[in-house]
Amino acid sequence: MVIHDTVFVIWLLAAGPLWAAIGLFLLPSVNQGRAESEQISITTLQIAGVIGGFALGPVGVGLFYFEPALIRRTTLTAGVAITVFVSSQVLARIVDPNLPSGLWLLLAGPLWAAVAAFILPRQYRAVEANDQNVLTAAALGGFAIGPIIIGLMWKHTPKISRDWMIVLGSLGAWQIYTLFAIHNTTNPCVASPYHITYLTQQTANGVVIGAIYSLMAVGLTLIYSVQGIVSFAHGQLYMVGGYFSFYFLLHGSNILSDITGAEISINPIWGIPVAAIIVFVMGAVFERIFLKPMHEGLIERVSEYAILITFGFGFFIEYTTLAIAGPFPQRTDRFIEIRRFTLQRAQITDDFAFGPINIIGDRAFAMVVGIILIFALLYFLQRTWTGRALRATSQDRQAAAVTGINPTNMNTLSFGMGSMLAAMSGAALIPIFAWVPWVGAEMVGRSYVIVVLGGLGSVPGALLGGVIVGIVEALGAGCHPDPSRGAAYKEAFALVIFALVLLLKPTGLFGREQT
Amino acid sequence: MSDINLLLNRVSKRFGGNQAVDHVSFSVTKPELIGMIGPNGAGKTTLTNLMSGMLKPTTGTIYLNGRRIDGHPAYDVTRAGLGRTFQITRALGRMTVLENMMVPGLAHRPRARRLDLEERAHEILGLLTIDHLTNEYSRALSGGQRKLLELGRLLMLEPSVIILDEPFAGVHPRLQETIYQYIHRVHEDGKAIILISHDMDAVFELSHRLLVLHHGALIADGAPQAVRSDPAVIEAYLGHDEDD
Amino acid sequence: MLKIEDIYVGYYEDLHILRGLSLTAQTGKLTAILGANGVGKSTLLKAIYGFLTPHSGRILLNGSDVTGTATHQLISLGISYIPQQPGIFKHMSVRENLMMGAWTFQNDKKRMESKIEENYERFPILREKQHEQAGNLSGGQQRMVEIGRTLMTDPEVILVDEPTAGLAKMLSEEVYRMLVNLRDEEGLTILLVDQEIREALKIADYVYVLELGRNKFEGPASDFEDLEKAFWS
Amino acid sequence: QADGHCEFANYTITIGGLAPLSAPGAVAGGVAMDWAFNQAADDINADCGVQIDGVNYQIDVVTGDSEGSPERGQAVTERLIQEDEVDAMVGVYHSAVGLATMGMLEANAIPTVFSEPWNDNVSANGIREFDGAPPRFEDGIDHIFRISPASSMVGSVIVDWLLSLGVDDVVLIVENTDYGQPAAADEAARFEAGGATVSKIDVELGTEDFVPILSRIQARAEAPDVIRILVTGETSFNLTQQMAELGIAPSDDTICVTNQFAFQSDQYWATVPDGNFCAFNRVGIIPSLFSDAAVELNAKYEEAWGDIIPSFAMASYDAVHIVADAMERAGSYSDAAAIVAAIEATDIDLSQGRYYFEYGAHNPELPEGTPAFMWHQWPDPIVTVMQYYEPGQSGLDAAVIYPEVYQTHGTAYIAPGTSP
Amino acid sequence: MAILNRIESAIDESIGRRRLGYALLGLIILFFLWFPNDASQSNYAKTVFISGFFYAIMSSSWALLAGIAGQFSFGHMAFMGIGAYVAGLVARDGIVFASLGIGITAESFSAIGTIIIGTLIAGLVGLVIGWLLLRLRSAYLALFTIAFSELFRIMMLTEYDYTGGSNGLSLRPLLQIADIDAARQVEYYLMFALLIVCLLAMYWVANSPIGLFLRAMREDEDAASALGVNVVRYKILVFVFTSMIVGLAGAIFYSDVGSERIIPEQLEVLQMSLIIAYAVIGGMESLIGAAAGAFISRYLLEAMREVVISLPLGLTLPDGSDAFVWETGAWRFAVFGVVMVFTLRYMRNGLLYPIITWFSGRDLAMQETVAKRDDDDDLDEQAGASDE
Ligand SMILES: Nc1ncnc2c1ncn2[C@@H]1O[C@H](COP(=O)(O)OP(=O)(O)OP(=O)(O)O)[C@@H](O)[C@H]1O
Ligand SMILES: Nc1ncnc2c1ncn2[C@@H]1O[C@H](COP(=O)(O)OP(=O)(O)OP(=O)(O)O)[C@@H](O)[C@H]1O
Ligand SMILES: [Mg+2]
Ligand SMILES: [Mg+2]
Repeated sequence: MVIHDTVFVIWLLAAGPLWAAIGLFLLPSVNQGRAESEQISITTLQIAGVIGGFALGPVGVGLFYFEPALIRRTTLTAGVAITVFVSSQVLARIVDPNLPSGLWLLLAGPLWAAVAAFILPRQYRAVEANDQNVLTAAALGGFAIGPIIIGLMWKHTPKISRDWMIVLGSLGAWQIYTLFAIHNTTNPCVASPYHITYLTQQTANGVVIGAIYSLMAVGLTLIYSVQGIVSFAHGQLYMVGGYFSFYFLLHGSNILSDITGAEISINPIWGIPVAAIIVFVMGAVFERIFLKPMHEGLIERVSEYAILITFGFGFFIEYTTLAIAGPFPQRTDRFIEIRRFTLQRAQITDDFAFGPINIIGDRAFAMVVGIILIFALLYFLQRTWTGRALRATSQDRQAAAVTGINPTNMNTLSFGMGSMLAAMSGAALIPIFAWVPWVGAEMVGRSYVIVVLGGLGSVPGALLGGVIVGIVEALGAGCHPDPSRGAAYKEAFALVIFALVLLLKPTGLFGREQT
Repeated sequence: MSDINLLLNRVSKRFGGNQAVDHVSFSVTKPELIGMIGPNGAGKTTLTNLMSGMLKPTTGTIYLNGRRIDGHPAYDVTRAGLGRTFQITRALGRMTVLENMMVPGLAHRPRARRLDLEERAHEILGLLTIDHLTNEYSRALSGGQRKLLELGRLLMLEPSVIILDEPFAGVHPRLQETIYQYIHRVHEDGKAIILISHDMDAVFELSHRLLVLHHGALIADGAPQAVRSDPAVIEAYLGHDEDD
Repeated sequence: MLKIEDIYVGYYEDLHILRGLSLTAQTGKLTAILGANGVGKSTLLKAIYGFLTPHSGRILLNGSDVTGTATHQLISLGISYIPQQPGIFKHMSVRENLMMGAWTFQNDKKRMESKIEENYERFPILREKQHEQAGNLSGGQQRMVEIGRTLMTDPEVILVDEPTAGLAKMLSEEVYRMLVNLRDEEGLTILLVDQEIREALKIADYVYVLELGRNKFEGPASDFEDLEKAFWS
Repeated sequence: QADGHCEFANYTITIGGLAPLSAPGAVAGGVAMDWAFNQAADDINADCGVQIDGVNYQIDVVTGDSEGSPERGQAVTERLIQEDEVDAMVGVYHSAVGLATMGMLEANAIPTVFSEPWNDNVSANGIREFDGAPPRFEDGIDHIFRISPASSMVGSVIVDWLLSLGVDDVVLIVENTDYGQPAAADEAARFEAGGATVSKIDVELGTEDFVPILSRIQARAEAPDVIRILVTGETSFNLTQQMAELGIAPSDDTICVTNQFAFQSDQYWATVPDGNFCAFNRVGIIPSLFSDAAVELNAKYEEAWGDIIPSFAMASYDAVHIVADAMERAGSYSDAAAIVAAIEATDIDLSQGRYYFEYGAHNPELPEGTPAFMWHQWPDPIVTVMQYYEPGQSGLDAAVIYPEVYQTHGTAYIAPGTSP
Repeated sequence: MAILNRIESAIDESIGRRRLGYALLGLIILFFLWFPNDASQSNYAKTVFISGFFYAIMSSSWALLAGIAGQFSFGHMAFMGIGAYVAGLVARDGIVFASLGIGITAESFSAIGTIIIGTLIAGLVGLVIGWLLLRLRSAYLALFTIAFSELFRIMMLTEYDYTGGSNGLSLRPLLQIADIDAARQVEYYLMFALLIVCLLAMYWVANSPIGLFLRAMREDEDAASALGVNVVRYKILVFVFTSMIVGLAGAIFYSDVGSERIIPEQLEVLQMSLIIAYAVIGGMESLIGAAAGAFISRYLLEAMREVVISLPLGLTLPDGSDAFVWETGAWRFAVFGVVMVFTLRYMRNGLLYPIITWFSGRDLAMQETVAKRDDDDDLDEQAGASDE
């Protein structure tokens, strides 16, 4: 097995034993309070620290640190995912391909999902049990195990926890995957000797791009959490962030070259803060003029007003940019000179091979930037006074004002920061994608999916949502049974998830229940 | 008038960890005037919401005139004959007072002639002394006038059971007088009224029967005088001094 | 001393809830404001606290005009407000809630710690629950958090709106005892709006009764012995 | 304006241009075409305009914005015909617009030279919307000419080239548009006829991240021999770049063929950095054969836009000239029949080469086996395959590798890491 | 100012504002009826008007859905697309139930038949979507409908074997008139009639009890429900109704009336945003306002492609021309965005609102009540006075 040295070193730095050790000590010591309220023991925290640090490095440690509630769910999900994967592999090898799909439709599948979703909530109400989440669980369960779920939930009417959902959801995924493995034997996700590395590769693709998606979505969620509105100008702010970075680098290096006489190019990393500052100001000014009246009670139907006015703002930005920058694609230099990190292909047995796995260098860099920024934001929100004030304002404006916080400023700050995050992800991506004035459209659609999936208003939710959407898109395009259509429907996969989440659980993964 | 038969059977509502209404059972079978009291947050409004279909009970059943109505949407309950007002008034702001009256009017009797309904609306507004505001946008009304408008809208519905949630809060004494008259009049029409109020005087003066809620549970149900001296009620709500 | 002079306040341009109301809260005294639902008691406190801007009239704190001062600045002038609708930060821990009370002196860690400690002494239950999400606390405990948070800044004047609404008898007695303590031991000026007339009268020094946006009666608490007459008629 | 050396008649000949100038159309393409129309008019006017019966007429091109939408295209065409009273039409970028406007152009008898739509049906006589439907133009297409290639013509060159290299495992990455799909269908058929296996992958225009689907290609047991990109604009740049970054193509195993946008070397190198030597097809005359006219035109374009002139700008420029020339020969700017006859008889050297139309009213019988689109079709749009071999190279210096007659470096393919 | 007031009161006294308004409306309609007969107008002007009418239908029906019923849908274009695509598919393939082996061939449908089927299917999908949307409000509803319409667009684009992909799909021509001038004339009147019919239908709905219920629902869904309004039914109903209107308009417009083919790009979010912007600028709570907003905006966007400012008094520029030409093509949408934002901020009811209210006389009533309030700013007196 050949492993690029760079990969190994990077893994050591980015994850591996070092971070496992950090996780082991960091996690239990700092987050006792939160953990206590979530009823997580110190040992669990230590184990989570080690595993999270080893596998995901700072991402794992950070996530668990800020959101201890994730620990159990993550372990559960990982456990179930592995079981699901292995068992469907086994099943696929022993089951006759002609048999199951009809059988499955009889025993499980969408039909039973509908039946269960229809019957079970009624039963819960009839026996006076708490019917929260029952609809979702019933639909998932019906899909996964058909009538069995009805029997189970009918008789015991258990309280539906998130764990239930995870198990049932994974079971549903298992169904699909197994059917897939049985029927679609040429699909690289289930068939080739490399399919495990293929899946790893696609998951890695998803995680890398997903972390960048998150950065943008986090901005959206931040605005929502403080102001209760969804910004429809987010895509355009993302786009314009890229352009600010581009022009800064262009003119900046020209000026520098003129002064010094030597050919100087500025690393695009510097475009990120520049774009951030400019767009922060843009967002803040816009908020002051157009959104402030909303909070002063001068405007009826606030959320509709907000949709429309941010929408008009975006419209303006996009066409102004088009008029100024023109329709020709642009891109900046790379962040780093490494094209890609590669794990070479290695044949182990006839049936099993490893690799190749590729991660594009610039993307990995942008991902790291994105993750650092998100955690910086989380740190800002959780641990600094201004951050606390932002959170406080989002929870109760009046109470915040009573403690001496100026909620008007907090609104401006939140919109500015949200816009800034969009711009930063734009500036982080312009070295990676060809940039045109309409580049925000695709991205913003995805951000909506992410924030709704993660729960509007939740920053960790947006982080996780981004990664999930990234993975879903990657696996969707990578595993779609018709290879010719997989990529064309890439965006559609996320949209389907989106529609389902909105219908079944509008509060998303971490959303606060609406009151 | 129509037979009245409202029956609540072990009705509960939880909000997350908060048991807002806790296994409440009672029934109303005749055109009585019932007062409902209890400290802030006792669950009075929540119970109203449960009865009127705005919320779905976590457990329990509610029957109205022989039909099961718990979990039914509010418009269904309203059609079954239960009308309510809101503690925090909910006038339909960018519609005129007349339009506000016509909404329940037309919803209740879609086949009626519009002119007849308008005539009736005028009549009711006159009764409530706000007929001079007929063509005013209701968002321009004062708090008390909004209360009156809500009461007026109820009359367009001709319900058999009426729940008034704090009709006196924020209302000027003169208007209170109007509401008193309204209550008497509606009662005389043979409707049951559940009156929720913090205004003890009004409650004791008006009601024939008293329900007391505390922490979501019904801790007393009986004649006002009996309830007044109930130690549990004194402890929870009226305070010791009451009988000192 | 907090003095209100002839103020007119409303939620809409053309409709005044308070119409020419005046009152004075003497330093170190507990002044109670009573009145039926909706006469504008909370509106008065909101006006003092800058959520509403008076159309006319003045609000004087120790002789200087604070009319129209932004809410978030009042706290540094020494006025605090405990609103009728409980206002805690539900998704923050109890400790963080208390910390937010120290917003105006956020850099003085020592003072903050000692103030938090004071609050834990005052409400021992809060120490036990300091890491709990405040939203998971019972209503009464939430009220404690709120009061505690308000006291973090050592205010001179506190405006309290129905502090015991929804509290169990025992707790509400506790709250009243605490208000008395604050007045007697810490010399705070308290403006209390309350519906629990009896309790309020027991602890108040001076009482105003309002009627639809105006003064109806006023006088020392002792004048209000005859409750029925003063209030329920 | 009187430039001094020419006397102009009062009447100005108006030619309508149709190009997408706002979203959702391909604005970048439209802008270049608009420039070319006006440049052509300026150049003609500088040369004393159109001479008919010894009188000089100034020429003016009015560009209508099709927005890439057939509905808008139709409306704008109507405006050009009705309000601007154009004497002829040129342009059109999107095939859907071309298809939608044909009826109106025919009905109003406007001599038209399309310079960029590729759909086979655009100039095909007797086209049907779908099998069994009556032909859209029962009387045939009389007024519409095309100097851009039909997709089938482009496909054949690429396919012939690749087949000549012995390719037998082809991946087509195709945009979901009126350009991509027909072109892919055509190329696929040709590849299969040549014995190669083809897998086709659709992508939506505007997609940025292709890594998942590229990983899918990479996961195949055998790397494909060639990846052919039938995607336009910035989307193709993203795709090309990501392919290179993942090391899929161009590589020792896999040839990469991207589309003609790569010829725009400034844009190409800006968005596909670090030396990606994909081959690309080029429609229109190759740089080494640039006539003086082409060199001059390219210089003007570079001055205006800082990049090499794209073929559709060249074609749009030539289209105006073809019309002007036909008017001169017809001796009329308004007699549509005469102008059409004159266009059919075109024989003129312009920036892209010698223009003529083989089949038309003068030669109406298309021999058996000749596709219907050859009607009023310039048969000779030069389609070549080119390849860069140095990073940052200008499109003008890129090697022409196919067809053999045009080869500049004596090789049909420059393997990665080598230089010709 | 004084003169204006005098004129105003003269009008109030003589014919009354409302009647004047109707008279004006009549004149406008007459103008539109006469317009195609103006020989100096080209067919293109008619084409611009035809598409203006189409967008007026789109915007005004969106105003009914969002402005009056409060359902903020971004899926309006998709429903239009459903109408057009279904009509086109039926015209091409007929209706086939492969599994049952039965079917109706395409030939047995006339153009009108395909349009009716398209309209019905649009309504049917509206029914399903309306039902799904029952639980969602404001931002969530907007996001869901965006997702729906994007999914629809991507499907139309990707399943090119069935839908023609980005080449689009042509529908069966509704009018087969060979003579172009005559055809344009007929198309013009057809589209105008459709606009009038749709507006009348919507106006009728908005002023019927249903309209009252829809507005009640917009103001406060729970309160409306408590007053006996079947919010479920009316919410679905408004979706079905507006979907059918736009489905019909789409099917007709693309049956070679306004355009010869429907393409997926027409369903992009951008196009939807334009519809919304038109309605906002015209006034989203008024059907006429939104329709006029759409018509005028489209006209101006068209006119704004190039702004020519002639210099006065025969002045010439250095280059010899006598006018500034500002190529606004690229800027016009940016300007449009600015107009939209400022309209929302400073004239929330749309730029046409003041005119509409003036004619409706509503501002008179409002002035009156404000005056009344000022007179007796004392609640007691108000209550007391009306006691008698
Ligand atoms: N939608 C809701 N979500 C969560 N909690 C709620 C909700 N509605 C009410 N509650 C809680 O339920 C409890 C009962 O509230 P309710 O409004 O019924 O009291 P009430 O008796 O009407 O009080 P008041 O006299 O102040 O009107 C309170 O603790 C309140 O906070
Ligand atoms: N946010 C608001 N907008 C409009 N009107 C309001 C608002 N808040 C209160 N009001 C109105 O102002 C009047 C006075 O209300 P306020 O809350 O001051 O009464 P209160 O004396 O505190 O009553 P309570 O004892 O019930 O708390 C009432 O008529 C009420 O309807
Ligand atoms: Mg209540
Ligand atoms: Mg109050």
